[in-house]
Amino acid sequence: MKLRDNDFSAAPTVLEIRDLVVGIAGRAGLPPVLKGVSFDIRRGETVCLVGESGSGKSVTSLSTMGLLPKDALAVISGQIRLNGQDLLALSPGQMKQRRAKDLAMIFQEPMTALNPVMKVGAQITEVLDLHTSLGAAEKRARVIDIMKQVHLPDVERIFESYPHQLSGGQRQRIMIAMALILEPSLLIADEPTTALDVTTQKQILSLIAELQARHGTAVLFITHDMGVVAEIADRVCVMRHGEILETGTIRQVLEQPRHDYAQALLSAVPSLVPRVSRPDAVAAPVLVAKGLGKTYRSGSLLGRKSEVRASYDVGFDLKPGRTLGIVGESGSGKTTVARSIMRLIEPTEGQILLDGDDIAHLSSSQMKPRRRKLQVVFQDPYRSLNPRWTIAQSLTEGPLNYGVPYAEAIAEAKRLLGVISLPEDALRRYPHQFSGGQRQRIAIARAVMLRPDVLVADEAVSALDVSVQAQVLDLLDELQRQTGIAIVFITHDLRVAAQICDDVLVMQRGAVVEQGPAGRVLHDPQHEYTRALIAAAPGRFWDFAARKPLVA
Amino acid sequence: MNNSVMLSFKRGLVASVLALTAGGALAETTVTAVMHSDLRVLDPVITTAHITRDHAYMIYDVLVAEDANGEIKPQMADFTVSDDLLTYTFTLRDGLAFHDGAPVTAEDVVASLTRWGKRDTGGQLLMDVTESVTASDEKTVVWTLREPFGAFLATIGKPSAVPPFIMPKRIAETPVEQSIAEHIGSGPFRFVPEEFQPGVGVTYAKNEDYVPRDEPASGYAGGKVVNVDKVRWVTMSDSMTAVNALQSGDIDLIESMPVDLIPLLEGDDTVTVEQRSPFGFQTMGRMNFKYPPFDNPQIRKAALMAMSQEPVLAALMGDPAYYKVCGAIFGCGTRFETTTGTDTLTAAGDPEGAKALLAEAGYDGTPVVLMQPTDGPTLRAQPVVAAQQLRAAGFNVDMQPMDWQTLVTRRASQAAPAEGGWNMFFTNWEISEISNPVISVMLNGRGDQAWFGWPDDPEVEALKKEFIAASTPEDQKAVTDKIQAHAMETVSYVPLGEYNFPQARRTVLTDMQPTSVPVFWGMSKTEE
Amino acid sequence: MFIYLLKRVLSVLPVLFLVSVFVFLMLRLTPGDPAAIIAGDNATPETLAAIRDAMGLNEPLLTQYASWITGILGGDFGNSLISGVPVLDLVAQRVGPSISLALMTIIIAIFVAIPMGVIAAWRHRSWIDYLVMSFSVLGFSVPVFLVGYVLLLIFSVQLGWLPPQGFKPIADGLGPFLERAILPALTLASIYIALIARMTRAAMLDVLNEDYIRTARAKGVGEQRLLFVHALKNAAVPIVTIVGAGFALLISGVVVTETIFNIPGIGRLTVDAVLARDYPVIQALILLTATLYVLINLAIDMSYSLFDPRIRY
Amino acid sequence: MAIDRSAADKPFLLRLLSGISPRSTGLGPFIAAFMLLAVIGLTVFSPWIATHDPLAMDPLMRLKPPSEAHLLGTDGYGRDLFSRMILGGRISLMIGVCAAVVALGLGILIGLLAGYFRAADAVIMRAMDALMAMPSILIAIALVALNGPSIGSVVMAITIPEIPRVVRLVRSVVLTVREEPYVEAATALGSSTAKILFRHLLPNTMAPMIVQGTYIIASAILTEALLSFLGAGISTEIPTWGNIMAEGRQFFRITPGIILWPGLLLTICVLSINLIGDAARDGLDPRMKKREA
Repeated sequence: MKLRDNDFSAAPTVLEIRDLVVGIAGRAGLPPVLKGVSFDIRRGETVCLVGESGSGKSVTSLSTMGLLPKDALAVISGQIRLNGQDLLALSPGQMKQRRAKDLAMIFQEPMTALNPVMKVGAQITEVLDLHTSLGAAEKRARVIDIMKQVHLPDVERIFESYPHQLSGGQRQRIMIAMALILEPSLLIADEPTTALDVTTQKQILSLIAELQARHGTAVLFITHDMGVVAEIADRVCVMRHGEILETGTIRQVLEQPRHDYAQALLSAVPSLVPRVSRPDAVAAPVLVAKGLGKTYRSGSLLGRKSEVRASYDVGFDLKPGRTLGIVGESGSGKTTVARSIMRLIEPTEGQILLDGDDIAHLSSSQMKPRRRKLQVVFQDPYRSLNPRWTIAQSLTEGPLNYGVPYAEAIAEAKRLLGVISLPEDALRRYPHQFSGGQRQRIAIARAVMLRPDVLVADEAVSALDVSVQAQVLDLLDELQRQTGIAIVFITHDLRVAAQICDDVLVMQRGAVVEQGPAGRVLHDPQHEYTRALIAAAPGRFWDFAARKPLVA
Repeated sequence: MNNSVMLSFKRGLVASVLALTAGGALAETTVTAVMHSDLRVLDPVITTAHITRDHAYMIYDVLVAEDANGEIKPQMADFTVSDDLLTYTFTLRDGLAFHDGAPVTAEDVVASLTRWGKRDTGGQLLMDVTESVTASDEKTVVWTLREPFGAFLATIGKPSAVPPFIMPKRIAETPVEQSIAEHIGSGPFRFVPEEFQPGVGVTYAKNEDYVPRDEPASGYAGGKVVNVDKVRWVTMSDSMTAVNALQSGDIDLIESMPVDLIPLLEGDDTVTVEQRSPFGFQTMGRMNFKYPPFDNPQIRKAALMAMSQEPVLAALMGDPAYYKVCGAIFGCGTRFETTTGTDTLTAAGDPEGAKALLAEAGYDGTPVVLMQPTDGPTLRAQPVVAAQQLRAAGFNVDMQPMDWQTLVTRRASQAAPAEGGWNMFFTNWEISEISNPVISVMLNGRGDQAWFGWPDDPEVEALKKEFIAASTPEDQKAVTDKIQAHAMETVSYVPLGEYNFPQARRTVLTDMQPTSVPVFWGMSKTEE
Repeated sequence: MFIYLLKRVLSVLPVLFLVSVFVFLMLRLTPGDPAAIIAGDNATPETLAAIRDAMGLNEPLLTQYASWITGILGGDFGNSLISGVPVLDLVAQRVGPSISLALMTIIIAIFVAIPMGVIAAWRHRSWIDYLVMSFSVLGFSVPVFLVGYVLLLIFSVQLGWLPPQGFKPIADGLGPFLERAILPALTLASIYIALIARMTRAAMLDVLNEDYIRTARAKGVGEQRLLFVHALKNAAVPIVTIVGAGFALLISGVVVTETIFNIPGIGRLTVDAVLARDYPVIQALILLTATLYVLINLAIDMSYSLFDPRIRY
Repeated sequence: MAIDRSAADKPFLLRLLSGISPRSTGLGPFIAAFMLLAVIGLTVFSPWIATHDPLAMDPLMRLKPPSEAHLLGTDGYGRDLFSRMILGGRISLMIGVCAAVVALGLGILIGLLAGYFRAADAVIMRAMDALMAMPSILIAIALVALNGPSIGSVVMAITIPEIPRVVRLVRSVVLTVREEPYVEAATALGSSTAKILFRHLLPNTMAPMIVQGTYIIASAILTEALLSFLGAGISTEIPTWGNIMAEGRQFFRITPGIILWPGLLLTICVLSINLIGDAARDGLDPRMKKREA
């Protein structure tokens, strides 16, 4: 695979956005959300809008569709021309006629973007109802046809299905079918694969490319993921704070980014190449799992018993100063393993040896003295700190529980604030006064306040923008070097795993399919699933930080 | 659900549908009335409730009855008295039959009288001196006394609370503690069981087989001629609703018209507001003789002095046209009327005198537990006003609100006021229920066997014997004067004056009997 | 599905058992003596005791409860202590008016409230939204009886358009029925409309923020179809739920409305029974309304799958 | 993509202040607060504002129309309606606040237990279901009949049916919040159950409880009126809006003021409490859009 390299200069311009300014509705005094955005898309071309959260990329797409939330945002000035006609000049009724016919959109969450109470066939057919005067049989034929085009299996059955009966990938295919059935000249795809697992993501991306090639659709693709950009973009617009900072062909942007921000963004993308492996520690393992499993059982006297094996037969050793990555897609059981180790749930089988003692079935009072050795950092920085507590309260909660005098605890808290690069006066503030990355650093500080032996990081950087992600990973690395803490790092992101883990354990449907040193597993995967996972990682052929193709 | 219950459930459902559909459609005359209260208890012997008595007047007949002049006249039976006043012989007239078709026999009469004699206060007194009541043949009842009973006819012919109604023997043999289960009489109306809905209404149909006496109706006596096909009593919990319904023609009669609402009917010439009978009700307060402070006669006297009738009556009725300041314990306008000892009551009261008397009696501030019913419209106001008057005289009043049913229960408690007992409550009597010392239950002085309040008053018992023995009206009046003086001195109770609810009727309803018990014979309803 | 249904029905039983215990205990601890009510004003203490004995009120509580519950399981709710009429007959006489009133209320409420709520949500923060919300909050804030009296005063007394009281069954014809049922139903509906409109609006606001609404707009779906086809069905579950939860509200409204408009229904029967300490009647009524409430809510739970294919049993 | 959730994350007092601004809620809540303050002022200071002793009766002056001597006329006992109405408001408001405090206190305690301890949950919730299933107005009348129509028993009668709603609400908050990562983190940090219950979970119930509290006050005032209307209210010696109106019932067509004036004041009061509750709810907790019946 390599970067796209097509010349569209001869193709007609489909979308032409000029000096688009969008402001907060009714609040003229505030700075606009989009500050004069301009770009073009030509027939058959894919333009990626890339940027971190809050950069204005979704506002751009919604403005184009005429779907800005009415009472919140409004176009202040500029032009959006589709095939030469200014969409902003159209009446709502005329705009309604255009949608689906001339321009269509697919969204991030295939789970929520389809009406849950309508059959999917009917939802696609509705587009034809609204914009054509075909007969019922004809309509059905067209719908079946487009459903086949998006490679849905068993089309007749899916036609009669409700969205919840389909997988995430199938739903996104339905969305695409719905968007493309009338062959619009422009398709807007707003983070269409972000909520999907990598393997599904790869299929959807190639589907979009395939259909685009077949119909010559112009695609406006919105994403935060540089890997995806590398896969599909013809041209890239890098956005930040409502402005396009840099625009150019994919090769220009990836190889010679001009703007500082674009350079920083690219440098922050973790490489898929595993870092140089560290020498194995000689110490005894601090945490050992043997045959660990968790089965959820439900059902009562009358009901059918149902069993879900969330995880089974998981085993590993973790030595001080080492990082173990547990990698898998959603539903693979990796979080169940993390929660079992933490004893937030009780495993149904196997052992967890902490310093040699089995903690798998200890009561909560027996667990208490051992808890200080095991700490956790969660995924969502917005929910992992009690919003009603000051940072000082959150940081000292653990030490105070173990009888550390307050003065000592607060002194340690101050020291750690230094380590996570926050000012001392942060102690008196509340979580909402910090950004997501800062909060995640505070959560890490809270976890290490107790000087634990093991830190479990459950998708700890997944919710963060890529630049922030790098900072947090650096922090973990630094702490590990200072304190020799052992880390269990749960992630779905192979790039992150490659950068932080010494050992990797790949899970699929509750079971470990492959485990071993990170370098070996990522470089030379043995199991078919691991190989598929790596193959699906977007942009795997490109080394973003080095700005050159990866030589495998 | 088992079958029989299901069946009865279905029957009920059908009946209710029938009941609700009947009424408007058929071309028969139906008088619809809102009575003073809802009919729930159907046994006229087990209860003294006026509405049950009114119900009994519809479906039962009586042996003898009072006419418009207060004389006792034959009704079901003619009677003779022996010269020694010890033997009364009743002969049933012809044509009497129960609603189930059976003729009325002397046996039925004896059983009915016996059951009544076990419950009614006057009946109990009478039975105390009765040798025997027997049926000598199909139509003749002989009642033999051990000693003369001056008020014999007045007692068995009394119009209220409770006259001896005649029912079939098999029903009258129900133990007096149990309610009767069948409602069959020989009166001018039939009870329609399918249309009896407690809380909603009750229907009476004309008894086509009733043979009225020949003489014209007078009081409760005379020919009970029925000119309407049906009488339906409906319940309306809210007097304003009743007034609205009267004006819209949904109902024909409001038995007790709230005086405050009379202005609403002014100018409406389809409706007449009038007093049906010259006699109304006496409202009164009763103290508990067993417990301080009212075990002390001086303090009872002080309470009497503290009170004044007019504010009570005004709060109760509003319009002076419908109440009367009256100190007579036997009622104003009755034979035994006298107002001895009630000067302060009928004037503005004497709070200063009451204070002085309280000081003299050494009142120590013991709280007076005053029970206040919150639901009965004719009973709500008295305690509220009385409490204010007692407080003004220096009493420490603890007014405790409760619904009437709780009050009725609690007043039967002989416990101390602090332990669920009481010191004072208020109630109302129809004048005919207090118009002589034999029937007035407040004048029972038999201690714990007496009426609530339990005065131990041998003197009043002696005076009552004297009254029973008195043979001439003049002698009787002399005794009742003494009783009034005695009752006010010991404060047997505090008469708070008389009131008389008017009735409101649509003018299509004519020829109603001017009796204090509302009776439905004689009246006609003109077609509209 | 069948097993699930069975399970749900069985799960209702402990609740009903607890209801029966609560009701029984609450009433038996009440001071107030039905015997005194039957005996009337000048009953002697002996008479009272005799009557009480005859009615079984002197038995131990557990015995009384056991005999009551055994009776109920056999379908016998006992007789009214006051009038002697079997409780089921009393109830049967009275359910008709209450049920027709309640149904009419619900129908009025649904037809008025749902469009109100939908439009308010659609025109969120516009004058029409504020109007609907003001009405809805007002509906919660005015005592029901005040609404009843004001309607009565205007339409019956002042204008004389409608009769002021009473009830006629539908069997008498739709005209007579409506003539008497419309004011009480409107009175009752005032609070119900407020409740449903409020819930409809809230549910619709939630739904209108959903991605699939944006999808539908992106397809070019018109507003009317968007609201009533795409959004309303998705908002149905909370709306239907509130209709069921509102049943409790309806009961208290029925009690008051029946009093004002003199409708011979269950509500008045209950108040009368409570004030008269007619134990078997009160017990039966509370138990029956509680059962009805539980069953209605069960039915509503089961109906979710009609509105939302994701819910399957 | 990270979403800005700061609004839902601030401590609730801050949210209360930032959530209820004229800009975000319109003027409604401010007018409501002003009206409520006026009603509270009128009732709290009623002993100084009243023109007459609210209990002093003059049966000869009953049912008089408004005049200089009697601002709003007199009631069926000749008592001054205005004075009774404002004093009655004081009692009604007090009943409302008491009912809310008791219902919240008990409800929060039971709800915390039910939400946190799975063993207690089933039993408690079945009992609450049973209470919910019983028509509240009937329980209330029966309870007032049980204990006599004192203020205490009316408060109890109003409170008991409210408790299950509070319990359910608290329980649902607890069930949600106990899954929050910061609560799990607290477990990991070795915090005791009591600490988690009272320091982490309890504060989360405060925002919905303040909102629920306002609704309980409002509904308690209405229920008190309803109980009086049905003949199971507080004695006339202690005026409340409810019993003033109940006494005015039979005079409605003669002197409608006896019902309308207290009714109006009650409606204004309940309306403003509800509006403030709604505004607080929108400001505090955007998730809590549903109002349980």
